Amino acid sequence: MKPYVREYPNTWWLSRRPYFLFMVREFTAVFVAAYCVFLIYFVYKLSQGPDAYYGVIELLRSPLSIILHIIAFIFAIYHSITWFNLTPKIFILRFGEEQVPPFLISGANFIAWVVVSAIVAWIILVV
Amino acid sequence: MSKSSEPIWWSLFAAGGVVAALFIPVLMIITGIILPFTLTGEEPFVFERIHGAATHPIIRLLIFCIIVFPLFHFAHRFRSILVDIGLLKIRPVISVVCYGSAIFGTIVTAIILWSFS
Amino acid sequence: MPVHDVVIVGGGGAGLRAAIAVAEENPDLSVAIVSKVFPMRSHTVAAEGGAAAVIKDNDSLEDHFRDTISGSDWLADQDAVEEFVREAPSEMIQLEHWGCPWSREPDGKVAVRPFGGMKIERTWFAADKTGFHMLHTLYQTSLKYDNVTPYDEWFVTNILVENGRCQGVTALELRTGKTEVIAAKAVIICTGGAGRIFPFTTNGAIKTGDGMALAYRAGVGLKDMEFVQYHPTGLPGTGILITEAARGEGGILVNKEGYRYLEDYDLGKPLDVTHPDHPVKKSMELGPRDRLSQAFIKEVEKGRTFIDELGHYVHLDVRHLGQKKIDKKIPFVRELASKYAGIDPVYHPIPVRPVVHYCMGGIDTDKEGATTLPGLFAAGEAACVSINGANRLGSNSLTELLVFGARSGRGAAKFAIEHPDLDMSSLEKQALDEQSRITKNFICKQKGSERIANLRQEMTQSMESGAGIYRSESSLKETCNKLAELRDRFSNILIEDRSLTFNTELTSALELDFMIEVARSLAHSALERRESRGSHQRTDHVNRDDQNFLKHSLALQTEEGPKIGYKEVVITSWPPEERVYGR
Amino acid sequence: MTRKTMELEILRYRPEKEERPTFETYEIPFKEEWVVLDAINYIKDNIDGSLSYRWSCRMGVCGSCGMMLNGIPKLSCAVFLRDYYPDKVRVEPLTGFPIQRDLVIVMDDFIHKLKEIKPWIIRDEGQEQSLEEGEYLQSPAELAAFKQYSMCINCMLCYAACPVYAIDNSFVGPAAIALAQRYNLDSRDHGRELRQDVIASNEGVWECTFVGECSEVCPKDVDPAGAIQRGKVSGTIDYFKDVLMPWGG
Repeated sequence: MKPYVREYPNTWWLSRRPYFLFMVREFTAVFVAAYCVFLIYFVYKLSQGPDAYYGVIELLRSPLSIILHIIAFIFAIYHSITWFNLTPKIFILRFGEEQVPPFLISGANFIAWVVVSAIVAWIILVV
Repeated sequence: MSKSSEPIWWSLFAAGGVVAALFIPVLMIITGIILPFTLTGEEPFVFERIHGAATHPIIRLLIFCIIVFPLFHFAHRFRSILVDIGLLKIRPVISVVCYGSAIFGTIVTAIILWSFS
Repeated sequence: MPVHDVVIVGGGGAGLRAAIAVAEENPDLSVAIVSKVFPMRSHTVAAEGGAAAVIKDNDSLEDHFRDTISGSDWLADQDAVEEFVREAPSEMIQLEHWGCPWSREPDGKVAVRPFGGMKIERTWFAADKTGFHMLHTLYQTSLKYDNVTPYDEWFVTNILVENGRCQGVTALELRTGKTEVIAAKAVIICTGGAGRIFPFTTNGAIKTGDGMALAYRAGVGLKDMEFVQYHPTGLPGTGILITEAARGEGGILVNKEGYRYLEDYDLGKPLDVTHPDHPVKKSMELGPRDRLSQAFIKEVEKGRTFIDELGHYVHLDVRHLGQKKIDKKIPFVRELASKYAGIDPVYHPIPVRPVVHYCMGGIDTDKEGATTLPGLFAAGEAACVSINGANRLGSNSLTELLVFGARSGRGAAKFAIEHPDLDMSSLEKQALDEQSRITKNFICKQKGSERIANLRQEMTQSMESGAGIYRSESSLKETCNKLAELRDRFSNILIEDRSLTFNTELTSALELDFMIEVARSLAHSALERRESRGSHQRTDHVNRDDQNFLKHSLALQTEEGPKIGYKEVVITSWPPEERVYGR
Repeated sequence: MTRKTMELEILRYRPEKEERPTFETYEIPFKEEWVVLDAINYIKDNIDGSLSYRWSCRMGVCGSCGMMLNGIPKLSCAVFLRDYYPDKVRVEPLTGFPIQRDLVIVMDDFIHKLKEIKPWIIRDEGQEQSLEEGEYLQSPAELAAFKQYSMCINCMLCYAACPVYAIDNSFVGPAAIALAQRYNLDSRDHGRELRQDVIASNEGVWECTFVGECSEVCPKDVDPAGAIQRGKVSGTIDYFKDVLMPWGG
């Protein structure tokens, strides 16, 4: 007798919270990419001289820009957190029989994140 | 089974994930909050300063990396999102479109940065 | 009709080891493993503590021999035990070479631990999932051989005999419901034990004595069936096994008064758990399983056990080992106790009681696994060689299935090569008969009013009450009568499922049929053995009687029920003595 | 005292009788100490003898009784009714596999994949030690390097939790890849390169999108998701070694 093959709904990612959170995680890439496209535009305008540059700066001051930034930022943060939390799955360090606890590895990532962010901010805003 | 080209795409994806995780949030804060609300004054964002910095080759290389790797990160993830929501049958097309746009973005970025003046 | 050189019934440790032995013996031979479950589901998977083999310098084959013989209460065949202990180390090393993740010493050598009834520690272990690792190693290794054909989820219903020799089996393919002949020049039965004939057992649902019943019906005797091992430490209610390794590592048994009651039963004097010599081998908690289980019943009679809605129990206390050692050496004990008894052994003692664990008896075979039916072999718990006698030593069974699995594989391979001809047309006819028997008696059975579950429950209750740890003439007679009654009522069972696809009501019925058969041979053998020896304790005959009963019982099937005969025990070097522990 | 009861809603499929599976609801007594499997056994023994499912050891080690309980893959012998009471429990066969009958899935694909990844020790030519030479030495640290991946009981819960496998059955899948890693990381094994044919193929580790649920549902903490990601890293290293040093490094 022929076995029954169930259909797997395209909405599977709505069926359970972990699946939904996975999809959100994957979707963060869209916001990150959109921001990168903006960066391309930014650099292009920068290369066009002061007038073009200040036009972008004006744009950045618009409420719409600020709102979009905030939304994108939330997703970007979600990306960073999930990314760092998953690294211990990939990098397993062992000393003899003992495995370095995962939280130390993700912890190191989070510290690196803070440091990099501070340096970037310092270079752009201060130096 | 055929030799897979996936390692190329996956390593670009992984590099993009790292770059995005480390650099993007702080940049978003700067362009999305600090700049519009002038929290650190107007001075850091005057044209001459930013433009001057961007002419430096190392800074330009850095900008290139910050833009390009996350594009591949996006391409990789978006490809699987489309498969996940039911487009498995046209996966080859999806791959071409996703990675193609990342490559296109890379070329555009390279041209802009190369000819930066 | 598929034809193989060797057909192995059962894909547990013994079956897989036999299959590999055949495959390696001669790559031109085709081997089939016919199993009612996927091989990695076989109950070898649940063995926890370890497997015994001499490997350390402080140990010797002689010690392993002597521990096994005294453990068996002198009922084991000494020639078989000699070969067993001699081949055990190389079989275990072979398994190591195949990748079994044995626990190790710091220098990289295999580690060993003490077990009950052992003078010297010699139990190899893979934490406390030894059976699991052995089974998966064997299964995965068996995949390497292209001449091994799996018949996964095929239920063997009959052994085919033509011309006075075994020529194959009929088997029901569960997914199609078709009964087919699998022709074979030799057949090896490796279907494990029959713990499920008892209500309270560590055994999985699949351990219904199928192979024993198949051989029995084909005219082969079942040997020493009255000897059933109760493991002293199962979880109340579920019967889930808490490995002897818990005691091997230093766990202690205490009654409700907090007293280490084993010292009252001639098992030695307890040492404090902090004493460097604790646990003392062959003493107290490391006494043999039969004596520990019997001591429990005596404690119940004295009213010194705990009792709750799941019945009587005592405490197995491992707290003094500390979390680190528990997690390293017996992590599965912690997992099982936490999940199924709701207590964490790091902080609380584990409630335990004796539970049916192992059939020492089984299909009568010689040292090569051959039965009295030419072409039919058996190994593992389904067989009785015998090396276990009246009480199996903990951690000998995993080794046994390797040693005798391999030997029966080689024996069957040899037999198959020497007997290449098969009566194909007669086999074809037998297949049709078997198909129509199953269709008529089960799948298309009309009427019938007895529920399978009810018959099964009555059987298991009767076995527990009449043929449990302590037995007597009257209790056994009652059980024998009950089983005869169940035999009759079985023909009136109710089958509702008419499907040919994965019909588990059908397989339950077939299993019950087998179980009743095995239970009857057991009860009758026990009735006839009017002495107490090892795990067989008669309240009406409390002493060992070497004069009359230093022999193997042998149950043969007849129209009127089991007929019990006897067979000499082979004694080579160590005549019977008193069995001494802790002194 | 009134007897407590609860309901199980079980997906039934009787291929000879019906085109598609349907749910049937059974009322069962609630017992504090019962696992879900006990309740299903109760149904088979007392209500409907035709209900089909696999089970054996009922102690979480044989791997037979995996089912979807309220949409999550679990070993039915390892989950207590009390975790759901008084709510109804929905019982279905494992997702991602064809249904043979009732709660019984077709496992052929997995068995095939298991063999494909060569889950046995492979040694280089001439490296095989004889039995007389004794065991291969392996330090506790070397054992610990692969031990976790050797704990898989082939219960298939990870496959049932994996959307990638459900969408595209060609994916080698979590348990098989973890098992390949188990042998790759064993100090006694030299077969990694042979296994890479399957593991590093398009149907191997690269299919995985790292949903991570395989590791969440694993009853033995095998962490197949981790095994797969590590496979991606080592596969990438292999690839670039190959490209940069085609003469072999």
